Amino acid sequence: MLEIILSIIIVLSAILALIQKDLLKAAILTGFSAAALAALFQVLLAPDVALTQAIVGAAIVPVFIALAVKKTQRSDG
Amino acid sequence: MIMVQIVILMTSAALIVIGLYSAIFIDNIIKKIIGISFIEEGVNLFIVTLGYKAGGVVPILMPGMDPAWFAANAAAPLPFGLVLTSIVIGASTLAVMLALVMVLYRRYHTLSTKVMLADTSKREEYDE
Amino acid sequence: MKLYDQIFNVVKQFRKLFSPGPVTNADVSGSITAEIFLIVSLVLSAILLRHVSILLAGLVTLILAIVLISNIPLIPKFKIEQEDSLEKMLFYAVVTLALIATFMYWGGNLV
Amino acid sequence: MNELIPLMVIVPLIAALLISTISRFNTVTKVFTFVVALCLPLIPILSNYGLHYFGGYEPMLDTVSGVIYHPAITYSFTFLQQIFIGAVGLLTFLVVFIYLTKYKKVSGPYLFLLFLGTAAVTAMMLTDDIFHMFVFFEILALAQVGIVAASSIDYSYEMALKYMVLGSIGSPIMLLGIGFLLALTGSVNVTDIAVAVHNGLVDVTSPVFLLSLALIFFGWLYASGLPPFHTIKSGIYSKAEPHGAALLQSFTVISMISIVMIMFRIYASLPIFEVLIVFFSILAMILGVSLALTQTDFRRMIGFLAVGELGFIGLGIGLGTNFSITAGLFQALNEIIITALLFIGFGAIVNATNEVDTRKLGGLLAYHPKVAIMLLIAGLAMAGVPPLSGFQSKLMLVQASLSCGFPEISILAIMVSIATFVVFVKTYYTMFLKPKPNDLNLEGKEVPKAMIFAMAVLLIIVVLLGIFPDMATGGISNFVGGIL
Repeated sequence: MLEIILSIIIVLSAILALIQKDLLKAAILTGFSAAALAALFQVLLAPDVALTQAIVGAAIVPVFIALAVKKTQRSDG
Repeated sequence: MIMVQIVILMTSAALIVIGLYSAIFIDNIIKKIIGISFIEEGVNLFIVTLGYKAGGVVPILMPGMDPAWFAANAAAPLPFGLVLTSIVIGASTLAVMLALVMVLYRRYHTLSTKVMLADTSKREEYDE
Repeated sequence: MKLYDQIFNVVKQFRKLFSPGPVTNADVSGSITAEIFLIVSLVLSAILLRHVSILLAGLVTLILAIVLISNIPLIPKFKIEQEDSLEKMLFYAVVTLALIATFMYWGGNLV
Repeated sequence: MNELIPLMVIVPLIAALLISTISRFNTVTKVFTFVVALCLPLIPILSNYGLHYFGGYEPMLDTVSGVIYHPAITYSFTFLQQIFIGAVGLLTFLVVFIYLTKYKKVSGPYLFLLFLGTAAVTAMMLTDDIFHMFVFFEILALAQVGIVAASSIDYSYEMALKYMVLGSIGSPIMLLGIGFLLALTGSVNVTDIAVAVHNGLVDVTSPVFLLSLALIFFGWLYASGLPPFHTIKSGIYSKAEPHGAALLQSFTVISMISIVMIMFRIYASLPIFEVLIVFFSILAMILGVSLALTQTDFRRMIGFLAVGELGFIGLGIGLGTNFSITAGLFQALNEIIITALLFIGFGAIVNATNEVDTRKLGGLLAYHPKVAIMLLIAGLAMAGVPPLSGFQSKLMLVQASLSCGFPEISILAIMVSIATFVVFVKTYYTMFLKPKPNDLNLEGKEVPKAMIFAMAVLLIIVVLLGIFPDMATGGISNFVGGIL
């Protein structure tokens, strides 16, 4: 059951990230998707991968995107 | 218990399809890059699923475990090792792409792919 | 006489390929070579279908030759489809991926 | 001296890291870079053939099934690896030499990228582990993007970003294919996978196996720049500095043959594999050469020609006989040398004139006769004029396709050679022989001596391989006989 909920969160937040007009929200939703993915890795008996994914996907990548958004423009237009 | 794997394979397929869709149809370059990074995540999820064993244990040999029982019940660690490398590669690729976008934004002042990454061969003006 | 006029128009249309800037005779002759090379090589590679079926090869070669020759100039059209814009590159890449995967999954054993 | 095998990768990697840290000290960096670059072609020549197991994990014999498993990442070093690593090492040395003499103040990051790329292709060539190859393939893509972005040519950043975006589709798809193979065989070692396929442990007609071929094949198309990636590949060649482009095309050729040899060992029993390779090779030949004919930017023209020549390599491997694969690999070796020579030569012209449009050039023969003559010989070699090396490999390819029962492919190959010749002669005429335009200022601009030296070295190899093709073909033929 847990994996189904996590899967729905991953796919839903991925789609939501791509239809946002605000790029900062898209960055946060990407991190959300990656965090759910990390939890899913833990369910799949891969704690080491989950740890890496949580750090890289849910923390570093959204920060990179947010930095890029800050240096460019925030709205998609 | 095969259901878990089916759900997860569908998730990874959905992520790959989302990525391929965004590669063609999304115009904003940052969102396009985010979308393409979902392909990588979907593939990672797929490879992790290969190592999964229903009702198994984490592949770390704790003191007090019987090695024979552990070998029969632990998840396969090889795919996990591959995915670790792949996650880091994906993050570094994304960082390089975003850096290039930041540089290019200073020249074009837009994030539209149609403007920023259009055909450049005709743009080199023929100056007499 | 109609074909002659058509070929003459082809040369005029090549001018657009090299704009902005002058068109030299070397460039135009290169483009005409490319035009002929493209038609001949595509028709020639269609003959390779004879290893599948001789009738099919004959049919495809004939149709391809007629379609290609009646549609000259081909090179401007070809070049527009293969320019440097990311959209076109991504489109062709994804379409190729879809075609290869579909073809292999359902038709990989037919050959 | 089997210990030298891992050093072929480690030396450029460590050198790359060291150079980027010590780049504040200009003279030290220059001397160190020169010494390391000189070592690169020497290590593969001195090393013995053999296998190297990382971590010392020897292959294990499964006593039940009688199959040998390889637990370690294995590097195998044979004649084929020796000749290609030697070629790319020599090229790296020449490119670094040109770079060091061109600029007074060297840039640490740029040298880092050059050595990183060399280390990556060397590892791809040596490795027997499909995931290891994938990792270095990604590193190579990053290094290529860096080399393109570091150039001062207009629109190089755009081209680098385009290449990267396409790459971030191509490489995960390839990883997915590797994942399918892992699911089927439980191994990432190519030898183990090949043994499993040949022993019938894997159902070769199953859709999953076929799909894994399709996905890895797509990654290969991206790596080698065959259609639909021919535009971006020729684009990055034209946007890199000329000496960088010379190295980039050798990276492309080597990653192409290393991936295709791995695919060949796994999928050779499927007839569809050969059909796919031949189809895309013919497409690359036709599109590459016909687009090269219409270009006015001569760097872009060489880029398209290089893509068209890649079709010959694919053709040789796709025909699938011992003779044709030998011809394809020999063609790959020739292409590395000849295309590098062309890129360096035309780069020298860019250096001397600051102009890339053929319409604005002319009459250069009187000003740069040495470059003109060496470029002429290189162009003739690429078009396949005897007694140069391109002629030998193309003749072998034509004979191979005739003996396989495909006379159409022979005719096509000859036509492509003729069209290549037309492209070259047209460009050569407009650049060197046509009267000089009045507004072209050529006074006081010299071609760097280092470029002429590099061209001369490459030219000697072209002529030597043309007169004595047995130096390379004999060993390659033995290698191919081993994997068939």
